[in-house]
Amino acid sequence: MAVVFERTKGLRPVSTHYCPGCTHGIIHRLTAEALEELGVLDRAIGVAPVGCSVLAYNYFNCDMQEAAHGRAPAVATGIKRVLPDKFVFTYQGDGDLASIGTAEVVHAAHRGENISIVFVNNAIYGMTGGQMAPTTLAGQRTTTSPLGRDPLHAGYPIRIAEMLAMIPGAAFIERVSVDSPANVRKAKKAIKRAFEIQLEGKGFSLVEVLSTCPTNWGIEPPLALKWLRENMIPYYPLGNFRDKTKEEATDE
Amino acid sequence: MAVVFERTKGLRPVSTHYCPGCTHGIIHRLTAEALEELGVLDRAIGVAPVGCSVLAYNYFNCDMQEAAHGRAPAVATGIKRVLPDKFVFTYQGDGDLASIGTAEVVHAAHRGENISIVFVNNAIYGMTGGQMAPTTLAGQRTTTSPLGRDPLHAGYPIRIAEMLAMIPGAAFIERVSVDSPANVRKAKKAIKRAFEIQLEGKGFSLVEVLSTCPTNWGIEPPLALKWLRENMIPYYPLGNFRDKTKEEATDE
Amino acid sequence: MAAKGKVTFSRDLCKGCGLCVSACPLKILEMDRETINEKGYNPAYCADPQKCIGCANCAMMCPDQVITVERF
Amino acid sequence: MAAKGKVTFSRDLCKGCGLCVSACPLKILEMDRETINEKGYNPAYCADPQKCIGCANCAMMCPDQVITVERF
Amino acid sequence: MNSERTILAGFGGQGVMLMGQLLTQAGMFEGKEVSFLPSYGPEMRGGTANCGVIIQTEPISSPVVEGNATSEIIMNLPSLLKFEKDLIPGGKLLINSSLIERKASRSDIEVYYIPSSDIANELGNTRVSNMVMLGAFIEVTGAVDSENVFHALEERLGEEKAHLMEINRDAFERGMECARKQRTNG
Amino acid sequence: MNSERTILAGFGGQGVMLMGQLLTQAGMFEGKEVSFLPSYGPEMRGGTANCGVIIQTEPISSPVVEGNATSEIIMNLPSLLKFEKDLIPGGKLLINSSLIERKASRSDIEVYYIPSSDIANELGNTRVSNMVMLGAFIEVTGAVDSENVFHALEERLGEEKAHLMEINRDAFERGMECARKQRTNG
Amino acid sequence: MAKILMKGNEAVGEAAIRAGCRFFFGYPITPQSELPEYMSLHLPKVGGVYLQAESEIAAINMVYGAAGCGARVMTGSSSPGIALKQEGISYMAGAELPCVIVNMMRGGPGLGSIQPAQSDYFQSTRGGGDGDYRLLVYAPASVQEMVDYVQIAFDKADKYRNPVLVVGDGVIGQMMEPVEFVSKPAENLPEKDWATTGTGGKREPNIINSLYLDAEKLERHNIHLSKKYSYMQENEQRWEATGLEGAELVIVAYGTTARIARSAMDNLNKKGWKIGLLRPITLWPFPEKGFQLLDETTKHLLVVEMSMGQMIDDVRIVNEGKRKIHFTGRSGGVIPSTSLIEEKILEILERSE
Amino acid sequence: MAKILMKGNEAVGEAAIRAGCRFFFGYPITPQSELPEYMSLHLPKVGGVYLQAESEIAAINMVYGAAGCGARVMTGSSSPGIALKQEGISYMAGAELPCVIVNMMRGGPGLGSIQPAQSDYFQSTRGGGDGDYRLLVYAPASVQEMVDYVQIAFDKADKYRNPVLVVGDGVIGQMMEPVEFVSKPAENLPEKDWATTGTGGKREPNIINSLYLDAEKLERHNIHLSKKYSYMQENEQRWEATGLEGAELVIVAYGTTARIARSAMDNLNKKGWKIGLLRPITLWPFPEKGFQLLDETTKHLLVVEMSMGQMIDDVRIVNEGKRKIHFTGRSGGVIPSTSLIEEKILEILERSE
Ligand SMILES: Cc1ncc(C[n+]2csc(CCOP(=O)(O)OP(=O)(O)O)c2C)c(N)n1
Ligand SMILES: Cc1ncc(C[n+]2csc(CCOP(=O)(O)OP(=O)(O)O)c2C)c(N)n1
Ligand code: SF4
Ligand code: SF4
Ligand code: SF4
Ligand code: SF4
Ligand code: SF4
Ligand code: SF4
Ligand SMILES: [Mg+2]
Ligand SMILES: [Mg+2]
Repeated sequence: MAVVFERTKGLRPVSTHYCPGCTHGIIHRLTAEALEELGVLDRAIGVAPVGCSVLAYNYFNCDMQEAAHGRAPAVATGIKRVLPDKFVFTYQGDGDLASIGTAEVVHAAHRGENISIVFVNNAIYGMTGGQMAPTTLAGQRTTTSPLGRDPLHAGYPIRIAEMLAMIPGAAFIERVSVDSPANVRKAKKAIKRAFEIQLEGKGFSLVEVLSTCPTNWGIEPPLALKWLRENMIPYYPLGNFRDKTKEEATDE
Repeated sequence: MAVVFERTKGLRPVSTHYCPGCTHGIIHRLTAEALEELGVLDRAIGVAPVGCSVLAYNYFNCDMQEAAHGRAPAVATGIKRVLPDKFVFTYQGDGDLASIGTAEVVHAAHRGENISIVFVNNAIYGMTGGQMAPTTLAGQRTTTSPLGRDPLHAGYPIRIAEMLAMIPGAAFIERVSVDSPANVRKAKKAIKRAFEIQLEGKGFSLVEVLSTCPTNWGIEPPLALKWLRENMIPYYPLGNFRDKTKEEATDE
Repeated sequence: MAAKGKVTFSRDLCKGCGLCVSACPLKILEMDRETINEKGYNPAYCADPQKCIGCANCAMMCPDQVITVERF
Repeated sequence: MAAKGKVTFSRDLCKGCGLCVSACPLKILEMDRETINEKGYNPAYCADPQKCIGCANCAMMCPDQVITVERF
Repeated sequence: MNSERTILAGFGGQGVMLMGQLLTQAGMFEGKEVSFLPSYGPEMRGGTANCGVIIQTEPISSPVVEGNATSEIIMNLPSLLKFEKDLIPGGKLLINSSLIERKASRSDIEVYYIPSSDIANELGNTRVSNMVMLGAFIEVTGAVDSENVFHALEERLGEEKAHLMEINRDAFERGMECARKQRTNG
Repeated sequence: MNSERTILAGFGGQGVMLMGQLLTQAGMFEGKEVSFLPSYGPEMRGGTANCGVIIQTEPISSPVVEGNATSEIIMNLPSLLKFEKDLIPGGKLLINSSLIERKASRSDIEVYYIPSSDIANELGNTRVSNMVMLGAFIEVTGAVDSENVFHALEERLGEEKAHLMEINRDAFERGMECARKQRTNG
Repeated sequence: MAKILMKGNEAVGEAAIRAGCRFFFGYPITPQSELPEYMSLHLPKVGGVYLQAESEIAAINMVYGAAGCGARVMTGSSSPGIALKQEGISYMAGAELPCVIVNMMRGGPGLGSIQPAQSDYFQSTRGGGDGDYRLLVYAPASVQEMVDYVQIAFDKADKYRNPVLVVGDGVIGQMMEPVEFVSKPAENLPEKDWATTGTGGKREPNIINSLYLDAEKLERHNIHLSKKYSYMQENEQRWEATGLEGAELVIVAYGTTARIARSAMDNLNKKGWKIGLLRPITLWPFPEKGFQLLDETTKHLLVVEMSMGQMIDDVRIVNEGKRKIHFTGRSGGVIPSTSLIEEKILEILERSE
Repeated sequence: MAKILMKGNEAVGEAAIRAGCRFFFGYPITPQSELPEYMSLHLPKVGGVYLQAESEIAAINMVYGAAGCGARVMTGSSSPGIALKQEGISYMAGAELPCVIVNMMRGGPGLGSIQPAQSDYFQSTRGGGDGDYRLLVYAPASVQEMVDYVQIAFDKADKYRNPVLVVGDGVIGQMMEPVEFVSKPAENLPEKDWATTGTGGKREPNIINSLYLDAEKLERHNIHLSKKYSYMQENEQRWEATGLEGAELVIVAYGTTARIARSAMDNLNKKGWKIGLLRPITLWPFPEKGFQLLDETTKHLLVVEMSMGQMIDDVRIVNEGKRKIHFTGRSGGVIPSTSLIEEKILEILERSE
């Protein structure tokens, strides 16, 4: 009899504060497993954002810094420039990364900063009680788009992966989802690949993970996965948007 | 005998503070001509940046606001939301727009804000004495890249037009140059088209104009044009990157 | 038919979200409506352990690392 | 040959940058090294007005709106 | 000075905030000075919710009910453990005994055990268990007039949900009744 | 207290800042208290550049030379108009007469007209006109020893540009000579 | 008008709308998010615009643009969010643009906590923007006062062409109290002929700006601003004084803390002590005049804050060494209890007996 | 070591490098750009890193990350740029991260001018970040002092685990003076065992953080910080006093202004007046102890600033009504002249005669 699945050592043995069924938990696990499997836990320094995952510093089993809202990529830059041999990653929500922190993530990519980012897009501001995010879908109701997001007023949701892929410094950009076991497995692969890119010294890597917020969407967890599948994936197509290592391979 | 070229009424009858041969002057003229020709001078509200063109409020012959460094798109948003029937534009440098103001321009585009932006890319921070900009070319010497920009350290220069074109809310994005009379004429056309997009209520429009900084490049004005042509244009290809009106036309 | 897999739940960690339940291809997981765990939730459990194929889909979807999966 | 165009310089606005000079397809513009204008620069001028074709290339490149161009 | 200072506490979803607001609003209808202060801390994610309500004739200075509560409505065990100490001697403690097996530990207070979830269940809607508690509360404190609570509820439900008035009223009265009995017995 | 407070002003590109720095550095070599304060305002874009240098035996309090200059080196007309008033009575004014036709308007000061651009031209390099002025300045003020100026310049030029020493020395000496003559004449 | 039971944050929104505010640019943050939420629902109903900015920085700069067009405009946030607005606020003060900014303070420094606090007193009264500028700062102590001062704030902002800050804390933002919206006749306000609304071909261009490359000009501008601030100091001080006569000790506290202090005072006075309360309503200008009313009998001032003590500075300034100054408070989001204050007072008075 | 003639901004850079600073994150702004420029050329030579951030906000957050790893790290800017750093500074104070921040002040408010000023006194001493926190603030008055205090600043930052601010102005940033780099033996500094450098599998994870969701915990943290600040107040006050004995009037001025005031003082004292000068070197903690040395003869304090008067507040606080306080200064980038100060002094003294 073989254990085919058990709790990763990449997470501390504590229970998280996340709401029941919130896929932040899954994404934490994938991130932690990647750290563990790549053997970098003891030289990893993670950066937690401001958002529901603000307490990530209590969960990942490695050194952690808690950054100001949106500034995780800048903080990670500071860390990486001081300790280029350590493994540095940020874990950020869509309010954090795609709204207030836009300049910081764009310029970390622009500098080809050799860090990795796990970007959790749940189309809402979870922590503050469900306000509209730049990634909130057209028509989606939130506490600051009470009648549903009106693209004529607030624009069409921003596609971060596509945008960052246009920046010369970005080495690896992929969008994944955690709505099904199969997609979770793919997500894990992408995160691990992104981390390897850093270990290979190739530069900036980011994985956008489509995620749920059952609480603020007001949808039961299993249905929230369905909602993600049916509403988010069509607008936010899954796939790789940039992989410099492959481009280089083709170049040869 | 017909006057084929005279000073536009879009500019106040004053001499600018720009260095001799600085193409900011040309771009001012094109912008002002477009305002005049479209007949919007009396209902235009412009936003000046922080950069060499900070004093643009003294030059354009219309109401003007001077914004904090990088925040012109946010200021323009405030204006446009209050006065949707007025014509609102910003005039920004590459330090202003592509560095500190990244989040503001990305989100103005994201919201499909119905404003127009003239983005002057001279690959350097002119006003503060020639420091590196995110758009500074690889190998280019500046006062903060004294040995030439090293992409391994500071990344490859960012291509703003290409990046913004990926944002769903952006309606019109084009890159032009003012290194020759022919290109100046094309630049004028693009700026005018961008302004028309706003007048048609189509949303966010931006024209990136490749420009010189003879003073901080340390190159005589005519040679600066040549330098632009030979070094900037290959990296920053000219052309239209997005025109929603055409996409819509094709959609039909 | 002998079980090919085995799932174990750290029941007190369970938040009763039901994601494992809907992920199990054999529909053998259920919420235990009788029990309230330390955290105040009805925890999930395996209602028909014999059928488990050890595919780990349940564990893959559990946000709280409640489930350990073994395969024979 | 009669001139087809005419260029007029607001000389005191000129900053002596020379962009017009290099833009003129007929190479008829020059810097006036003899004169220093109000701003302290050698202004540009047309050394051979008869040849001007009124193409306005010079004006197109002048950053300081120094030049007015007429065509016959 | 006539002052009712109440702590209401329970799980999120038990209607604790609504209870507090109805009470406050009813007090306002009666021309009294009122305040309602909800907790909004991070513990809310953990699922607990509580608020403090003050109803009195004099202007309210501090809106914080802490250590000087005259009454409490307690809907779950963690809240009992947390807030029992905040009652003044002689204060009134109403416990949802359907969910809380434990008894009050103090002897210097008046305690009422209201099986509100069970009563609500009997009425066919577990969600009205808060109204059962509120009825009981009004019965023992007389903080405000029942009719004003109903009035507040009516406003709150609006026309769309007006049909829910009846079951809420029933729940409220069952709560009153239950408390009345304990009072007579006790 | 022996104190030389000098304003140096002209167009950008005339080497005004370099003059000021050489002077300051020479003063430092002599163990004196020195300070060099450049203007960096927006007028620099307009092409003017100026700085204030203090060389004295006592510690320097205010590094600002304004209204109390003991000497001035003026390289263009706008600077003459702007700074003439800042000289103390008896102060020394050195004017680059190649570029400035106008005469000084004050009679309570010592004025020297040095055709420095012309002299530099004669020497074959218009760029050394600042050294001509500096030579004249040292001649009339004796603010520092010439050798220390050369020493400062040497450091500044480094090995790469060491070949430029000679022409600079020549320019300096021509400046001294020119001033010496005016002194004798005047 | 009948009273309505409203949450502080929402009442602020309603008051703003009634004061003619039609534009709100904000970014969510606890404990003030109900303000943008309220605005997002209600502004469109009156033809106004709620826009969620990408950040607090963008929000304050949108406010700048809107105010420059002459609109009544507002933004709100909580402590770290207000920190991000400092540059923009300084620009607005420099360009003399009116607006109302709300800060529902929470515990700091840094990310701190989301619980109520008053530790942005320095930030409110001395700012973190650059240069010589001042904000008019109101610190209401109840939901009703919030409503009243938000309305006043808009008028004062327009009157002085200056940003006005209204500070509350988590308690005031989250609590519900009955409020009445009394529409006061607006002050006689100057026309906004400086606004950029398009020349219409009828006037010279208007320019909104805070840059003065010529130092002498900037100095003249600073002197102009400074005169305005002096005028405000003379005319806009507000405070509430209770029981000053014969008081042995006077509590100095504002906002929520003043209410708790009031309870403590009442309790002690009932026991025969002589305690007074001086509640600054304007934090800037600090109500120096209120302190001139202090009785000779008053030997002690007790400053109470939900912070480690910041207002003490201003009390020391106006006190000029006359009375003994004491401090008590709680910080980090903990609300001081009446008993804390009572004990502190007794300690002071009993020790000095 | 021989003296070198250096520009203030560059001397700051060199001093930092000699103090072991190996990381600089900055963003250009006049009049301090020569600092990042110097760093961009010289840091790589000693194995350090200069990185131009996309903004002042990014810069201070990079500093946060680097400081969290235990590095000696610096950033610099000028007035509006420092305004943008306020949130980050508050985070660093909250997370107890050492760093050195340089502000070469220019005229404000808003974009203001690029000329020298001292109108960020409030910003420096009271900050614009949220919460109860303090910075140690040095205000050197010469290029040499800049060098000395930048070195001290790094030590103090490490000692207290707190950001240290060094303020100059356009004059100090741009002027050249001879400097000497004397390497002082570093203070006995605590090990940075809290830094996030990777656990190496040898210890529990380290966490750099300013969030305390539990208000009581945040309060304990605030009390801890507050004790540190009190200790600093007790031990870190620095000032320079000249001619206090028998002085009728004492000038209070710092930085460049103090030097000009010194000239004015010398001029008047030569004429037989009795003027003293008290120059705060630490703006926070404000040198209260220096004021205790004032002579009984001193009836007047004259505060001189390149601002409309901000330090007055602190002088009023320490003065406690004992002496008459006066003010003069210039603002917006204008440098006060010695004659302005002399005239003001004569006006005060002659009027009071
Ligand atoms: C400067 C600042 N602005 C705003 C906030 C309030 N805030 C906390 S989390 C958050 C957004 C969180 O949304 P997201 O990043 O999408 O993360 P999620 O909670 O959805 O995982 C906001 C706006 C803050 N703490 N600091
Ligand atoms: C907040 C802030 N940071 C920095 C500056 C200094 N600054 C003024 S202009 C400028 C950059 C200008 O470069 P760019 O936008 O490319 O315009 P250019 O001068 O090249 O036209 C900077 C960094 C400032 N004024 N405010
Ligand atoms: S609020 Fe949403 S994102 Fe946050 S923990 Fe709950 S479900 Fe997850
Ligand atoms: S510094 Fe450069 S960009 Fe600025 S005016 Fe001069 S040439 Fe133009
Ligand atoms: S391992 Fe597979 S079969 Fe077994 S319980 Fe889990 S999901 Fe079902
Ligand atoms: S997925 Fe995990 S937390 Fe959710 S019900 Fe199943 S075991 Fe419990
Ligand atoms: S109009 Fe054409 S031909 Fe005439 S001067 Fe100008 S560029 Fe030359
Ligand atoms: S382009 Fe214009 S400014 Fe330049 S030399 Fe010609 S006329 Fe003069
Ligand atoms: Mg989110
Ligand atoms: Mg530029």
